[in-house]
Amino acid sequence: MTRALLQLENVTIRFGGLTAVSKLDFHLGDQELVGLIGPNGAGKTTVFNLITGVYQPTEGSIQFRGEPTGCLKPHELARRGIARTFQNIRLFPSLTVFDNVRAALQLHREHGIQNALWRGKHFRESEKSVEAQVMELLEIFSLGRVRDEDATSLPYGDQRRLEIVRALATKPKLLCLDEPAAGMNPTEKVELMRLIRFIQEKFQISILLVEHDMKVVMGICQRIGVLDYGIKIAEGTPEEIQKNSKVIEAYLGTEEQLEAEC
Amino acid sequence: MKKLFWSFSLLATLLTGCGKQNDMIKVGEFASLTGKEATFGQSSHEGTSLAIEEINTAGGVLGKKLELLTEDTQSKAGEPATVVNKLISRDGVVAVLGEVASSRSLEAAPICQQNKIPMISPSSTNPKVTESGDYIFRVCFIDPFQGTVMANFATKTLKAKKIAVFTDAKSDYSKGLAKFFKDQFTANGGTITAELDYNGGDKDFKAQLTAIKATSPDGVFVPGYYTDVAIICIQAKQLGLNVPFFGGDGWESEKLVEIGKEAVEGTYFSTHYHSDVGSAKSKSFVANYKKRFNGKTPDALSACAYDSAFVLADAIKRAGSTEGLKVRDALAATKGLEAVTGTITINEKRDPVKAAVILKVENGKYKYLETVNP
Amino acid sequence: MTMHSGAKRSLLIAIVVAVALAPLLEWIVKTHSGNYFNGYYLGVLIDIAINIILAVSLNLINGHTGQFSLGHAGFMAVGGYTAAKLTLSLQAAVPVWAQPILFSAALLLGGLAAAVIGLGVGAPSLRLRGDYLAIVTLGFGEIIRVVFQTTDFFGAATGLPAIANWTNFAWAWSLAAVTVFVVACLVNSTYGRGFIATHDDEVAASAMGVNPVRYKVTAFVIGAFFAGIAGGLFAHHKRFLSPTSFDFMKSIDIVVMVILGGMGRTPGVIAAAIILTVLPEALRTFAEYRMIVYSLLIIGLMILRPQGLFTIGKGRTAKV
Amino acid sequence: MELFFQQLINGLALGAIYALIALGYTMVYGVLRFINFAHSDVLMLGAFAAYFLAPGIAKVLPPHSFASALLITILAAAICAIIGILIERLAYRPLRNRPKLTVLITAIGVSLFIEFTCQHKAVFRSETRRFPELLPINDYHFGGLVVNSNDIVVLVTTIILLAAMWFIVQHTKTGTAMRAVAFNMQAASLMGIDVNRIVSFTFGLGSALAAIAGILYAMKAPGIDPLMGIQPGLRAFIAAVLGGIGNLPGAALGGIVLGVVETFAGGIPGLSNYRDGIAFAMLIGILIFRPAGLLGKATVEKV
Repeated sequence: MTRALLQLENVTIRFGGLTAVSKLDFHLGDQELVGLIGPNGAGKTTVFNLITGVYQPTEGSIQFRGEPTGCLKPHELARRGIARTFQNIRLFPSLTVFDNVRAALQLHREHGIQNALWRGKHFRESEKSVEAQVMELLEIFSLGRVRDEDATSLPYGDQRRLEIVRALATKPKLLCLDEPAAGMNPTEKVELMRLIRFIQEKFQISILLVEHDMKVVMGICQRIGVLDYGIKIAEGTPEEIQKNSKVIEAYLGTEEQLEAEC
Repeated sequence: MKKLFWSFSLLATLLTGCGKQNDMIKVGEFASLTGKEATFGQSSHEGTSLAIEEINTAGGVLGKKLELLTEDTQSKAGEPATVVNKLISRDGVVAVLGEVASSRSLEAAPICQQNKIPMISPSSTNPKVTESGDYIFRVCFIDPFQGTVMANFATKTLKAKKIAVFTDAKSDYSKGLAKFFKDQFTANGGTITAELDYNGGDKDFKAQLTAIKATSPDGVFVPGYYTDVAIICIQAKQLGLNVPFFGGDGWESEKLVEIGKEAVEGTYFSTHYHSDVGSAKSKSFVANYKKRFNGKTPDALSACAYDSAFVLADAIKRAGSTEGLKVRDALAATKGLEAVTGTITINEKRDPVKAAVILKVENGKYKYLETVNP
Repeated sequence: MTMHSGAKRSLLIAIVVAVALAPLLEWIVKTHSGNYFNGYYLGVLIDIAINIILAVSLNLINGHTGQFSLGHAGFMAVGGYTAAKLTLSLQAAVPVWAQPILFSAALLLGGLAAAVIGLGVGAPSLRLRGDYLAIVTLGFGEIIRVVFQTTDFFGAATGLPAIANWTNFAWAWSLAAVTVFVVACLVNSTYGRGFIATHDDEVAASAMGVNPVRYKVTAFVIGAFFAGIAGGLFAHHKRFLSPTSFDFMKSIDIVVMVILGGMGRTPGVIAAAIILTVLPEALRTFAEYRMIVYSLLIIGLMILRPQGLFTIGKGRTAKV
Repeated sequence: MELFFQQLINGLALGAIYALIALGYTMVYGVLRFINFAHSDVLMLGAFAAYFLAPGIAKVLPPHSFASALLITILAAAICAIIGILIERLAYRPLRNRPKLTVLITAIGVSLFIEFTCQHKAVFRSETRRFPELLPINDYHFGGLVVNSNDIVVLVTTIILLAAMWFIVQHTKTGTAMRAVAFNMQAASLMGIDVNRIVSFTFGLGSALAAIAGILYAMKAPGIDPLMGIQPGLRAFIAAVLGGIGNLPGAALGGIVLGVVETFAGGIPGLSNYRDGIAFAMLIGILIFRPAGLLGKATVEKV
């Protein structure tokens, strides 16, 4: 196996007596689009929070671009190229669409307080380039016309997209999407799948998709991992997963989604 | 900057319209009428108002009546500077009376000095107050005098060798008095067994009193205000600390015996006067005060405040003018003036030279013990 | 975006106006005193400027960055005492022409001392949130006050008298303009969006590469710095410092200004600072009812206009 | 050694009062998640209510008797409960769903309003008044140690009330509803709980506790004035946070710890003048190591 972009080895996390994720091995290559699925409470979001540094694993190690993430904080990981969205959208409510994206761009600005105060030529140029970059991103996702709206006043679908734009503004190597299809209707979901594929091609990045909706995951992911009760029960291509008896078992009992949708 | 002009015009519209002249002599007073020390400020204010009323009934000064303009300092630092500035520059007072707390008098003093408006503090005992400038006077005795008086009293009358000192850390008055007491008492050959602090307004003093008791002193000197002292004496008795407690003029108020009851029996304090031995002036003051304020007995603060207004009126009469410099000179020349709190002669430091009396609490009354001349 | 150079220009204009207006106002006070403008009004104008500095700097901590500090008066005390102690000990040794230099050095040193304390107070903010942070900052403020109250070097309970009256209209308003400029410019930059991102959602901000720790501490340090400057101005305006100037109620007064002005809305906060300075003065005639009216006003405003009195512009996102 | 035990007794007696006041803070916080700054003023009102009731009750029941003290306390507690409910109804309820900060500032406004109104000459005036002796006061000597009857009354009352509160919250229907409201107000109201009634009840209960604490405090130091609540109120608030705000045993523990530490510090020359700062220094120290207080549970924000 070549050195992966993201490598989880034997990762376990416990909250008090509860083992949320147990001995998880998982990896992600360059420019790969990988899905992580599982029934409710399977530990998907916990894995996400482990990768993005919100939680530290109790045991095991996580490596990103060959470096252990150790006890790096989320913002340090963001600086190294991991960006994410949230299951329950977390935009900055008191900022406009434009400023939401701008806030995410600050990590690649080297001018700090002095420049913001001195407001010299360098500052103006840099702010101009920030504005250009923000607008470019917003235009790509056709959010340019609402740049001065309050972020949380946008329709739901636009908020989802904006959150992705904000994550992309940090110029990530790895984009983690936490249930982006949640609350979307079938048309919107199709639109979303197109968008995710587009992002991966356009920005040449890896995407880790945690999703509940089988159709979305099966439709776009190159590889899928399945979690149940914090344990990886299967991993493989969409076709392999569909046939896996353990997966079917895990999902039956809870819902008929697998058969109904595929 | 727009804000500035806006505020400017707002201020102008809100606060102007008080430049009209009349045939009253305006006297400014600043006192803590609200806030933590409201009770002291109000006593003081009552004394001042009574004096002004009496002076006006007697025909006023220079053929004019006095108009008392009172401003509230809310017991807060930062306020005296503002209100005294207002009294002087907006209301155009000829003199300023105030305040009880030395720290607030110290804040107002430089403003009066700068504007050449005489200021008389009724009861700020910190020596620094009148050092602020030659326009700043007072009518009460100062901490070094009172501290010395009580130290000598402890040595001679109480025959005490070991004294514990219990001070209000928040009050400069208390700290100042404690310092001069300690200096004199140790000079007299006595020992200070313990020095503990409380914060004015505290209600639990048992921690400190227990520590004091452990040093078995012959007496405890508490240079604080009656509101705290009464509770201190109650809790001391509960702890079985049965040695004499004594303090300064901050004790004098009918509230001391009202709250402290039997616990303050047998305590001593120094103050400005006692109506039994005082002049006719003191006796009539007590009578008039009771009449004016529903039978309330005046405390030391009321008496000093009364005198501050009285001394001012006397100076304006002698100066024959309300001009700052002339009033100042007249004040500085005050000599042998019969006032409520004794015969007042202003010395070169602009402090009064007058006697202190020592009282003992007996059967819920203040009994005169002795007079100490400076 | 395009008005950045404008910000610097407005600052310069503000300072020039303040400096030019000062002698004019003082001249009016000297020659026309008592008529339409007098020393008292001039004093209140300076009070306003000092309160603007306090409110705008607290707004950076409480409004923009979403921390909850109840100890601003403590920073003010540190700045005030440091500056006053410096000028008191050196003013005799300095010739008249050098006084402004000594004064600016004292103010700066006061600000820096407060900033250092701000760093110390900001540190717990990394671990504590909301009410807990509020009570800890309140505690720091009170501890600072108690330390000054018991330290003889700083005059203990008596306070520091006879401070030079060097704070005039020009100093106060220029520094108020500088404070507004610094806070506004800081927040209205790509860098500064991080303060608001931290305020809105710390977790999301962190995931976007914003270091909340750094922003919070920066807000505390800068906020404390300006509170320290305000303390220095206050000391040389009132000419007297006592520990009671900086009690818990002073901090509350500043917090009320910020909330009344609308958290994170600089223009609103400035307006609130002006109103809350002028209003108590206007109410002086009703001395005994003054604080009752003031407290009813706070309750009424919170119920009727909780977003703040003023919604001029869009506050947090307003451009300079 | 004698000094040590005497200070321990002093500290426990003081701490018990802090604990009692802290219980009220913590109950309101537990349910509504905001600090009721006016709590300390309700305490003062409780003491004044008893002050004005005492002469009247003396006509009915013999003064200094347990029955009269109990009656006065119950009546004062009832008056304060009504005042507490009114405060909540008029000032806090309109702000129920607003940011906590807004409510906090309102609470400060209410506190200032009560303080300054009561200081007004038409109300209580600012002077200190003598609080009547509700119970006979005795000192009990054990060797060199002195225990005051008031201190015993305070300790016993605090223990009884703590147990009563614990029982109400844990074992009654209303208590269950209180916990439900505390956990999730919206969900509770969907479950058919009358949230307004529960909040009123909590405020009433908290204010009654404050009134009782006020009376006990006034018995200990029989000088009452309109600002008497500020200092014990602030200390009790610290005690509540110290123990983990929202946690009943935590408030009691916090109060006792604070009272004892403060008393020991107060008895040391040179340290006694820092007494105001010590409570805070201890609070900061503990919060830095245990951000949720001594008995509070740390909550992890869900991402």
